[in-house]
This record gives sequence, structure tokens and C-alpha cells, in this order.
Amino acid sequence: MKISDKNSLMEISIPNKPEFLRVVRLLVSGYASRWPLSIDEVENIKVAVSEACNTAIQTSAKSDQEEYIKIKCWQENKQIVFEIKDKTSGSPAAEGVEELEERGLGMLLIRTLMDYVDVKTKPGKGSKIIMKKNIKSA
Amino acid sequence: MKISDKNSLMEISIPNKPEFLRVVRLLVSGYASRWPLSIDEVENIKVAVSEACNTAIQTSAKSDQEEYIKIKCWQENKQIVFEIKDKTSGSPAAEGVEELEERGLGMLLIRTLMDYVDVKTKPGKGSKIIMKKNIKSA
Amino acid sequence: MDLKLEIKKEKDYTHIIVHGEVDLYNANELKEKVHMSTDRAISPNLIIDLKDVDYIDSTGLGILIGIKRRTTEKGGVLILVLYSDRINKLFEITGLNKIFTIARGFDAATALLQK
Amino acid sequence: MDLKLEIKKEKDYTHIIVHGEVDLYNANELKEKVHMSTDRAISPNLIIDLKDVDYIDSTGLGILIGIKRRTTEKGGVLILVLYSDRINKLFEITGLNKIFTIARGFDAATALLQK
Ligand SMILES: Nc1ncnc2c1ncn2[C@@H]1O[C@H](COP(=O)(O)OP(=O)(O)O)[C@@H](O)[C@H]1O
Ligand SMILES: Nc1ncnc2c1ncn2[C@@H]1O[C@H](COP(=O)(O)OP(=O)(O)O)[C@@H](O)[C@H]1O
Repeated sequence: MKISDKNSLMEISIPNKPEFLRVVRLLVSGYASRWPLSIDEVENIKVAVSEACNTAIQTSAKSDQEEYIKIKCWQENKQIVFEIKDKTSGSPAAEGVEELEERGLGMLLIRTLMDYVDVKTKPGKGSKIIMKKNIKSA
Repeated sequence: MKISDKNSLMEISIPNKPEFLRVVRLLVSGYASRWPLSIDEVENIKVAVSEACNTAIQTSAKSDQEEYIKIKCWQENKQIVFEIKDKTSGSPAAEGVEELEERGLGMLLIRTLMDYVDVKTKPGKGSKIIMKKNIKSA
Repeated sequence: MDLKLEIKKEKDYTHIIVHGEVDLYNANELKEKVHMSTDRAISPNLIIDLKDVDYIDSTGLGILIGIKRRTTEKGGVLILVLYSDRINKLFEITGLNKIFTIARGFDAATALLQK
Repeated sequence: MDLKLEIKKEKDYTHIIVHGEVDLYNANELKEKVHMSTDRAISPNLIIDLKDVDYIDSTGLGILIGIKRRTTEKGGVLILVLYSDRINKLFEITGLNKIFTIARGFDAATALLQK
């Protein structure tokens, strides 16, 4: 991971519980607002990160252990980067059709709203989503 | 550190720069709102944590290195606990009278608004503020 | 994180106004509350008003898909009231604007029902 | 984090309305803008209106102490306009309510100046 010379790295770790999604959205909006982005772009980032956390929570929720979602945000060249990581079971068998549909909708939103998306899953270890948004005037 | 059975630990790491204070306040309000606290109590927590971060930023800003402030929040028994840590120089010689006054005001606010405060400074290593707020109805 | 629902059971439709943020945390609560109110409704038609919803995530959208399915099965029509550009955009991106009947306001929604 | 100041230079006072959050990030900006506007003011008296300030931290309070000192040195009077209970409370806790002349509104502030 390359941190920009402006050292902008923010890291957060939250329990893998849906109660914390709202805090994450507040945090991400606040963080993104620091860069010259439109209100719409900040909103798009908020939606995408929240969806990525949904996936991370739903993936790791199958585990009985106390698990945490880790979010890192930083600026790199002319992009803000968001990395969302969960531990545990990778991509579990989905529970039902509705749940699968939601996953699809979530990824669709992420891919549409961000400029770059990369999803890495290591079976049994967890998954990592990296998303980038261009800062036009940076 | 004892984490409550409800596993509620949230950790955040931000660059030791004042630009991030607002994000911290958003985060702390969001986190505190999850417990049965009045709007005033949430506001008091926000003020206290922001003041603690001020101290941490002003302390570590003297260093040339990229330094980070680490904030942990969790619930323990009937209290929410906030821990604010900085690395580096401990308590540096204050710059001027105005700066000293502000420090005094900040600590006064923290001590008045929280139910428990403990400040530990290790010369050359950094300092740690632990603050607790009672949750009456928990 | 508080989800608040105002429910009005009229002769020709049940009108549900949703307030707050709908996400993974409370989407199931939305589902259950809507089902509870429609199970004893006078009409199978449903108007769900999302004008006071600040945020809805894919879980919430998924729940709405399920509600539409259930409403159709009962011979009713589901109409969503969407004001905000932000929420509308999510429906467009996901293509759900083609699946749902969407009205810009409550009056437009009742007009659609009468057709 | 945007600090916005509305500055009106009147015959008997300079009136500054502060909007936003005042904290370690922008407290110096507040200081400099206030000093710049009072250096060329007609009257040494100053009314600083904090009614649109959502948040002020100890750094901001420290800057206000400095502004009061400067205003007094120039033979002027500083009056703070505070509406919100939340901000008032910070002044009470720190004892600064005894150091500053505080008015609940703009009219009360000009009335205090005329005394
Ligand atoms: N992004 C999408 N675009 C289009 N269709 C989708 C999308 N996501 C889910 N769907 C589909 O939309 C359908 C919505 O079903 P719905 O219209 O409620 O059911 P029915 O047609 O059985 O009444 C689901 O079967 C689902 O597969
Ligand atoms: N919490 C506090 N309570 C009372 N006084 C304080 C507090 N914090 C700072 N002070 C003092 O208030 C004074 C404010 O100075 P000020 O009245 O602006 O200056 P002067 O009296 O020289 O015009 C400062 O000298 C400072 O020491």
C-alpha cells in the first residue's frame, strides 16, 4: 500500500454487526468531504462503502467468533482509495434467493458508483474489496 | 482491556492533523448514539473526545514523522469507554501562554463532561487518555 | 438508526410512509412491519412512500422486491413514491425503476391506482 | 469544516457573524479574519455573533479570549451573542461566562453597547 505524501490514511475497525453501518457511513462521508468532490460523489462513495461493508458483514457473520471489519481510506495520486476487509469464511453458500439478489444489487451499485473496484477472496481467510474514486480537481 | 460480551469495540486511526477532527466528532457521535444516552450526553462525549484529540494532535505535531492518533471505544459494564493515544514526545514545552490556556480549558472540559478521566504520559513515548461515561439505563 | 413507519389503511389502498435509513440493520424490521400491516389490510393495493427515507441500501431494495412479489400474488398493485434524486438514482442504476411502478408524489400514486 | 464570516462595519461597532464549526483546524483562520476586519474598523467595539456556530472547541474559546484582550487594549468592548444552550454550557463550565459580556441576541448586544 502506497500512502500519498500528504499522509491521509484513516483506518477503522468495527465489529461485524449491522448496527455499526451508520457510523461507517458518517465516517466515510466526513472523510470524503475533505477532498474536492461534489456532494453527489461523496454520496456515491458512502453508498459503495456501505454496500462493501454489507458484504463483509454477511460473509463473516456466519462465524461464531467475534469478528471485525477493517476499513482503510487514503489518497493515492488523484484517487481516494477505500479498502474493506473481513476475516473468516470467504464467500459462503448464500442462504436464499433473496439474499443472493441483494448481493448482486450491492455489487452492481459498487461497480457503477466507483471508478475502480477489485474484489479478492481467499477461501477460509476472508475477502478484501478495494475501491477507488477519481478526484477530478486533485 | 476488557471488552464487554456485546463486543462493541471500535478502533480508528487518523493522521495527527486537525483536518480529521470533524470526522472524529461525526464518528464519536454516531458511536455514542447507539447507547441509551441523551442528546446532551452524546454532545458532551463528542466535545470531550475532540478535546482529547486536540491534545494528542498538539503533542505529536512537534514531531516531523507521520504520526497517527489512535482512538478506541467500547462498552464495559455500564460505561462507554474512549481511549485516545498518540505516539511521540509526551508533554512538550508549550509554545506560548495562549496555547497553555487552551490546554487548560480542554482538560477542564474533559474532566467536567466525563464521569472518569485518566491521563498517562510516558516521556518520549506518547500519552494516553482514558475517559468513561456512565450509561444510566444500561 | 430508527426506522419509523406511518401506516394508514384506506378503502382502496394501504399507505405506508417510511422515515429514516433502511439498511442491513433494519431492513427485516421494514419487511415484518409492512407484512403485518398488509395482512390485515382492507385493500391489497399498497403505496409505500419513501420521501422521508434518507438512505436505502441493497438490502432495503431487496425487501421492496419481496414486497412487490407478495403484493402481486395477492392481486394488488404496489406503488412506490420517490422524491429524492439520490434514491431515484439507485433505482435507475439497479434497473429496479423498470420493475417498480414509481410515482413522484402521493397524488400521482393514487391517480396511478385509479387507472 | 468551512468557516464563514459575515462582517458588517457600522459606526458604533463591527458586527461579525460566524458560521460553522470552530476547532483546532480553523481557529487561527477565525483569529486572522477577525483581526483583519477590526484593524480597519470605524469603531473599536465588536459584536461577535456565534448563533450559527454548531461547535466550538477550547482552541476557539482561546482565540476569543485573545480577541477580547485586543479589543480591550484598543479601548473597545467585545460582546458575544450566544443563543444555543450547548455553546452557553461550554462558557459556563470554563468560567468564561464571567470574563465575556454575553448577550442572548443581537438587539440585546447593541443595547449593552449603549449603556
Ligand atoms: N438489478 C435488477 N434488475 C432487474 N431485475 C432484478 C434486479 N435485481 C433483481 N431483479 C429481479 O427482479 C425480480 C423482482 O421480482 P418481482 O417483480 O418482485 O417478482 P414477480 O415478477 O415474481 O412479481 C426478482 O426476481 C429479481 O430476480
Ligand atoms: N477557565 C477559565 N476561567 C477563568 N479565566 C480563565 C480561564 N481560562 C483562561 N482564563 C483567563 O482569562 C483571561 C482572559 O483574559 P482577558 O480577559 O481576555 O484578558 P485581559 O483581562 O487581559 O483583557 C486570561 O488571562 C486567562 O488566563
